[in-house]
Amino acid sequence: MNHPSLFSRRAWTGIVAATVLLAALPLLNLFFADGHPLHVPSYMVSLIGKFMCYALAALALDMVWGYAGILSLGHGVFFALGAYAHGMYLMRSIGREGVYQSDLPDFMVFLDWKAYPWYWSGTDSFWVALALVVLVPGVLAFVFGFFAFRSRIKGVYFSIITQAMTYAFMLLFFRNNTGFGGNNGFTDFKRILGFPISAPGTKATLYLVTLAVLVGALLLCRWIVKSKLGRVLQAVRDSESRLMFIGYNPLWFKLFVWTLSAVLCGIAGALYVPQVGIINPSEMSPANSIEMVIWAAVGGRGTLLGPVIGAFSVNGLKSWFTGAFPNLWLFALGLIFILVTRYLPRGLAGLVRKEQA
Amino acid sequence: MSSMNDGRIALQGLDTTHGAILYLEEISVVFDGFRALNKLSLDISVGELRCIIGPNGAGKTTMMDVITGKTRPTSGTAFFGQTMDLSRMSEHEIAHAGIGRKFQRPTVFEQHTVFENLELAMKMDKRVRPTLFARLSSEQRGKIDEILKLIRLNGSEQRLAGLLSHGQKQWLEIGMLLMQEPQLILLDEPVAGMSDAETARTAELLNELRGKHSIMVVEHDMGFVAEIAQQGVVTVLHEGSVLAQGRMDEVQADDRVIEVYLGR
Amino acid sequence: ADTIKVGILHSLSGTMAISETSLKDVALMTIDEINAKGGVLGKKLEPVVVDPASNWPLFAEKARGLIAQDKVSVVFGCWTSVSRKSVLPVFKELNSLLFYPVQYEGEELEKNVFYTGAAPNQQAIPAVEYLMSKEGGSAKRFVLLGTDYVYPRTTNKILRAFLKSKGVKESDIDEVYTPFGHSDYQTIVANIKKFAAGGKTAVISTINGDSNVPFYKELGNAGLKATDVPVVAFSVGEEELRGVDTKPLLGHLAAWNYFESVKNPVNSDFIKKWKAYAAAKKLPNANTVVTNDPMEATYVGIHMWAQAVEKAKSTDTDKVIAAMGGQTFKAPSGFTLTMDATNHHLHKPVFIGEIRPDGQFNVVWKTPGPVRANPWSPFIPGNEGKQKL
Amino acid sequence: MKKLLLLACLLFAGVARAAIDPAVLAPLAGDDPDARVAAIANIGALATDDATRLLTALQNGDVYATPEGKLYIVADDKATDAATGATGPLPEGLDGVMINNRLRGAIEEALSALKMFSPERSQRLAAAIELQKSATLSQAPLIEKALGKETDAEVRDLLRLVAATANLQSPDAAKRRGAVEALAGSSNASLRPTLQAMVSGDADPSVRIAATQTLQALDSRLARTEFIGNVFYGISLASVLLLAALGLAITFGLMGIINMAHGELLMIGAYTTYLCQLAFRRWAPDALDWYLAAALPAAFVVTAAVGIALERTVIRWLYGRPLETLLATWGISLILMQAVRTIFGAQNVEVANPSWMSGGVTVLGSLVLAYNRIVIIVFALLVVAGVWLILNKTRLGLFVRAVMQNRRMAGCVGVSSAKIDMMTFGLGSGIAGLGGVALSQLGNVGPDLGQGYIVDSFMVVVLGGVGQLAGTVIAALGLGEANKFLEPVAGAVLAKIAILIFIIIFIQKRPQGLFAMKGRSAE
Amino acid sequence: MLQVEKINQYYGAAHTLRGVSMELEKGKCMALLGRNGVGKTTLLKCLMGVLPVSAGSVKLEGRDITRLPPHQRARAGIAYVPQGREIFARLTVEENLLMGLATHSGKKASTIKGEVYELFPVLKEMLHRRGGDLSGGQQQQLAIARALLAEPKLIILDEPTEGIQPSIIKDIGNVIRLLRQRGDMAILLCEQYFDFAHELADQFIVLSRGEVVASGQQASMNDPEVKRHLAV
Ligand SMILES: Nc1ncnc2c1ncn2[C@@H]1O[C@H](COP(=O)(O)OP(=O)(O)OP(=O)(O)O)[C@@H](O)[C@H]1O
Ligand SMILES: Nc1ncnc2c1ncn2[C@@H]1O[C@H](COP(=O)(O)OP(=O)(O)OP(=O)(O)O)[C@@H](O)[C@H]1O
Ligand SMILES: NC(N)=O
Ligand SMILES: [Mg+2]
Ligand SMILES: [Mg+2]
Repeated sequence: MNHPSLFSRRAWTGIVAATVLLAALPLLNLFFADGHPLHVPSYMVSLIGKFMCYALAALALDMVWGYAGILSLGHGVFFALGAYAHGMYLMRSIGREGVYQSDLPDFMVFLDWKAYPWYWSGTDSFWVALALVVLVPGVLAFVFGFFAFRSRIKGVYFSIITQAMTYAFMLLFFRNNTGFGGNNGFTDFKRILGFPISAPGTKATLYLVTLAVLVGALLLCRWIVKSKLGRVLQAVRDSESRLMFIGYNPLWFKLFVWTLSAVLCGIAGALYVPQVGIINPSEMSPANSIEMVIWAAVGGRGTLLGPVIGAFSVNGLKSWFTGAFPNLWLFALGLIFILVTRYLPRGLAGLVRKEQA
Repeated sequence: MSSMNDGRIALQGLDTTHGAILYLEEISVVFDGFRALNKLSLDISVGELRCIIGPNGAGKTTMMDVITGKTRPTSGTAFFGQTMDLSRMSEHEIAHAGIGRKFQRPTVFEQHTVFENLELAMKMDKRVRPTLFARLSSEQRGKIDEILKLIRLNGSEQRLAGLLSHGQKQWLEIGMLLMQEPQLILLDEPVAGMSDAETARTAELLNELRGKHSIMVVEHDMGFVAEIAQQGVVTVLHEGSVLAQGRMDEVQADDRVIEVYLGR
Repeated sequence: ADTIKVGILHSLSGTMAISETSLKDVALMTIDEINAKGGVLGKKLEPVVVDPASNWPLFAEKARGLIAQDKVSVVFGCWTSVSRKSVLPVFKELNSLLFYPVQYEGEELEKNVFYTGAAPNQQAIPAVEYLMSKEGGSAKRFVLLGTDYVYPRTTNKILRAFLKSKGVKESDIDEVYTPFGHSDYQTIVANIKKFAAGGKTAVISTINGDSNVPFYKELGNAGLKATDVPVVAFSVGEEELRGVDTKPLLGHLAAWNYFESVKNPVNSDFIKKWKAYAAAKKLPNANTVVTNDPMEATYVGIHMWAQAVEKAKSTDTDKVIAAMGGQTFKAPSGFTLTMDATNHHLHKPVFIGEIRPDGQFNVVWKTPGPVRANPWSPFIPGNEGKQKL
Repeated sequence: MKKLLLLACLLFAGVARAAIDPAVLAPLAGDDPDARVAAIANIGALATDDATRLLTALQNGDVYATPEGKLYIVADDKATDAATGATGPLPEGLDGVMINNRLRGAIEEALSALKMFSPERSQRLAAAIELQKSATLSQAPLIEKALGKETDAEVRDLLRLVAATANLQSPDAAKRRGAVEALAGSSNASLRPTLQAMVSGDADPSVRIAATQTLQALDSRLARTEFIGNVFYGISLASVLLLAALGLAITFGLMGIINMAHGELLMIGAYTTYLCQLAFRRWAPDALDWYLAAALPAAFVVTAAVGIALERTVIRWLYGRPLETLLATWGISLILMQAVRTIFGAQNVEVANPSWMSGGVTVLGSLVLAYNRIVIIVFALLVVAGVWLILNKTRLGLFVRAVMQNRRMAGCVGVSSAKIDMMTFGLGSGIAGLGGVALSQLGNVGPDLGQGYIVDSFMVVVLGGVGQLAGTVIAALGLGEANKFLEPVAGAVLAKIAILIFIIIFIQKRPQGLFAMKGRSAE
Repeated sequence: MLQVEKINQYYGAAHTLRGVSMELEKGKCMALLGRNGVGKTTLLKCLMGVLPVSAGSVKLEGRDITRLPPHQRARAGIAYVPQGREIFARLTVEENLLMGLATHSGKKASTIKGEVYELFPVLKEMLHRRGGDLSGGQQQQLAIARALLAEPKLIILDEPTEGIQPSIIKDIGNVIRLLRQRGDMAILLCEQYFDFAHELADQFIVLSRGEVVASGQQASMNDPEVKRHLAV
């Protein structure tokens, strides 16, 4: 119950098989021409690349929600900040190919800015951007978490202030003057590390990197959850005050997992931008963060594979339904959510486990 | 944020040079105008086993809340040893300094197994990094096994603690307390809900611990109190302050105690 | 294949469904109409409808799906600028065609896009000129009120420059933004009232989406009449007014390139077809459907595309682009519109209408004929000489 | 000049003539804008009942022209010849006489001058208010005359201010000073530019001094008005937040259901209002103004029924798993929204304020308090009082609270928790429905209505302290006022951001919300 | 009054009650004894309907109530003092007492009889304090008072003396005696405090690992055979 039997031998086989299969997709796309029975359409590849980013975000969320019982309704902000951090680099590597043929991104030219504002400095370096991907969400989460956890804000009160945070960031980023492209955000990227961003090879590489990060994150999270720290986290979830009376300071445990989760989410965002090609403030809308929670819940919170499965299935269904039943898909999706809660209290992962039992 | 000694191994430097481990001086706790504790003064010597009795609502649990940092006193001071001001420390710091507590209503980690409950309570460096890398040594494992036997939950170590019966939870909590190896043990009604036989065993256990730890016990079971108090001091609280203090037989004969507590 | 697939990329759910749903329906109607006349190149058009759900990354995903999976020859879609920006790279990468039917801020020209809505000089500038004229009330002070995003911000930047060129002082211009979905306009209306005390004032509203209704309701409540402080809106048309009690709004204005109320045979025909279509397809509230500018732009766009395909004798993107230049179409607005080969925008007439109690518009001013678009506004420095692809 | 002419005519006009000279009318049907404006002035100058009737008809869009340029007033399928007054059937080829804002302005001006001598007090009052905006020196004699005749004190006070306004332009310094002094009690903001010009530029120093004083008085009065305005706007916003949040305070605050479909319950309430309005339009058009009286119970019943259905089918399986309710109710919310979209279309539907709720009352000279806002504030108070009474003064309320705290034990003392759950959720939903009725009077009624309120509602409930009705009220009030005092300074966007940050910081100080549960019972 | 026949109960795979039967008459008090964790609370919960039984039947005054939900059993005349008190933490003491009257109607439902205050004077003092703020013993008193107010036909007490001061335990004993003497109520008393149970009970049953291993009249309670089942 406590220990995810998910990582049983069977689960391991499943993970390895899924990884191999996922890794094969872009290669099949590259090496077999359109029309060949083994060809995988690039549309499919980019779709799954996107889902993997969502899965990483859901996994990150599950670490705080499923294990430490901290429900965040604002993880979208970490995702988006990671994406924006990477996006700054991508914007700068457009160079003079923008419509205004300036060194500055088009939206800055348009605002009559003559130079990059200070908070853009260094972002022309990929490595600086990479550091920001980790640091920006990490520092924000750390500071926010420190004060919130120190004040012993819990439960819905915490959830609501995370929602307030992401909402505030969304409004802030919507403003043109904030310097991140306002409502349009960043888009129309041309290249990454010198490689054209829409070239099949680049895409395949991004895809494989994402896969590697996802699998790596999964292993890291598993290791944490299985450690004694994992048990302390669950004790935080169940009875925080009791934990204090045996000598643990929940503050640092919560802060650790919260910050880690934010960083993972930021990395997910960073991987997401080049593959999807746009980042804009609506990623920080409260509804987007709630959707992340939904992925984790559908998959089964408190399990590691669950959220990954959840992110894939919810988004997969959404992609499929919005194309196949443009007028009815919300009924179908809504119904699925209701049925999952009603009949699969442990989410899809619970289904898998039930079969195993 | 006095986070400097978060989760560290118990401070070696507990200063008990004057022979007492706990001093409460003129502690008052006021809830919306109601005085739960009223200038309560009390001290416990090193190695003493002190029984506290008193009517329902006398303030016994509130006093323990003050000692463990759960409730901040409205006025007065509480010292652990000569130097540690409990009113300035947070719950986990106090726990870490060496005060362990069993609550009046059994509180265990219901979603964890019995084994994990004991493992979590075990005395060790309780900061984040050590916890992340912690592995049970065979010695530690042995210690847990020993306690499991003592509290008669061996065989149940993989059960979720939430599924235990009331009495079993009581024992588990005592087990957790022992894993913590605190210098001062606070027991709030340890035998409530225990059968007579279990009560006797608990008394035995406490008599064994006597001298190794300082212990404060709150109970309403007079037989049990007599059993463990032996010739030691029993304190009677009433309306938030000490009503009487003395040997068990003295206290039991005290008219005021009979009036407010024991009944005629 | 024996059909030609065309993609329709409009949000049917989420916040933009309010505006975009009817564009999807008009597109389907137009496709039916073309099919009824035998289709294009002898083949029937097959619409592929998807729902990007007002979610901008989903727009990009769906665009890619339409082009790469469904292999559509052209996509009609998008409303907000950000959704357009999000799909642009996809259309460029896969070299496909997008027809964009909504008035927008300009500052863009893409080979793969045809813009059938208005550029700022086809809507915003004429409207302000009208307000400054004697007939329009000789406004001296201006409140630029918008939703906080790129279209209003850009439009207002252009208008500010324009007003300055007309000698309006900075202190006579007030620029105010509200977040998306803002619903409490008490303070803003009170401030407009205060500002208006300083001289003849007009409000130029680029409020988009759900905020319009509360804004107009508040105007009505505060008793700000069009004769005192006229409001001209660029994103409020017949469709939006369906949700408002228009009686208190009498005389407030909107600028568009088409109004349902313009009288000409093409328009009567268009309206009749639309009403019949709505009734036949049992669209919700079929008895009260209206037409509006983006619907007309969609209609025109699809027809022009069909003509261009016929001319090119192929659906090949580059050939169709070549054939699009100079296409003309007799539009419901009563004018023959021409697609500019150099900037992919339509030459369009501009109308200014006052709101009538029945939710329609009285045309009070119009250009003598279609106006060429300046997607790169000359009022923005550095844009000179950028009007071509 | 034209105005002067008009006024002169008014002053000296003899008995009204029976009809209007076609020559005066002719330009109206034409398309020379200046000529049309002149024509209106001329018609106004006639100062006859016919002129008033024609101008009013023109204003209402009831005047039509034949292709030859003859004008008819059309009412009830009858056409009255504007020139002769003869009534007959509709002639062929009638086309509406188009008016625009400029013309409308001219008509209003002409009419208000006419109304100054109307026997109706309300008409004269309206005219005086209207003239305050635009009085010019040339109108002074006319105003003086009206003032002389005026019997009503309020209108006379107003007219004095109007006269003074007109006299500000007087070439006579003494008159100017008198006017400035007379205006010391005015709250008319549009006087500011004139006064400012006088402060710096008037030839006469004593006028300059007087103008300075008057300007100061005016400014301080305006500042006070603005302050009171902000307070009112804040209360009004608070009442909206409160009505939006109150249902949630029950379903979430009391029952612990993270009810993401709360917004959709508001929406259903609003759509019920719409349907009531339609029904009245169709079957009881005369009573249309009272459709809200039917909408309130209807909305309550409909949303409560929807709520009960949801509770019975979905939510009742989720007690004790509060976090899962988020997922299920999110699904419900998607379904409800799409259902409404399918039935009513994606577009907004029109819900009009009843006429008694449109417009507002002017206080302190220039502050308009909208009737619909006032009604909603009162309504919010009533609903809060009702909910409070139910929860705290009835046995049902006691059972509700008991069940929510300890469902199992409530069963053991004989309370059917299933029934109470159902009723409580129904009550919360029904209250959301009432909220929806109120919201329909202020904003959109569309499938997305609820989405706009859900975040705010949760913030209000949580900020107040979950399960604390009083907290919800205070939180709504606090957020409303904070918003309305920040907005003029920071703008709507930054104000909203500031509020969100404020919430985050506030919760640090009060981690259990405004009305935190204290003591052991909180655990 | 109460007839329990061969009830079985499982927690998942664990068989907690194994064919427990018992019978209790009006005006009698039955003591339920047994070591920790043998299933006493489980049995009482089954009688109250909080836990479902998988087999067997429960009858109250001849009426089969095996499948009734708790609230209907309460209305049928059972009152319950659970182990762990379960008072309504955020209701005031007075409101908690009113909840005891939930099965009544009319005026009776809103009048708290003064007797309970005589028995538990502290409750009168703390009428407006929230239940959750009371001390452990005070809460226990409140829980008993709440059950008594219901004027049940059968009262189930799960370790009612837990955490209560000696003088009040005596008072509670007196009340139980009084109720027994009045003869209109059956009392099922689960108690670890042997002497207390011995004093009050007319009859007893002893559970061990979910089974009835001994039962009889008060007189035989002190038999070594019985005591053996209670020893560790
Ligand atoms: N948060 C609070 N608010 C109000 N009164 C409180 C609060 N906490 C405790 N009290 C009161 O303080 C008094 C002391 O309570 P405490 O729990 O310390 O008693 P106790 O001696 O432990 O009693 P018992 O033997 O019944 O456990 C009681 O009367 C209780 O009602
Ligand atoms: N929810 C549960 N799921 C599984 N097992 C349970 C559950 N509740 C209790 N048990 C187990 O059932 C057995 C009987 O428990 P019960 O609470 O009835 O004991 P009891 O006789 O009342 O003990 P005590 O005297 O300690 O109160 C115990 O072994 C306990 O661990
Ligand atoms: N282009 C627009 N109206 O967003
Ligand atoms: Mg106590
Ligand atoms: Mg028990």
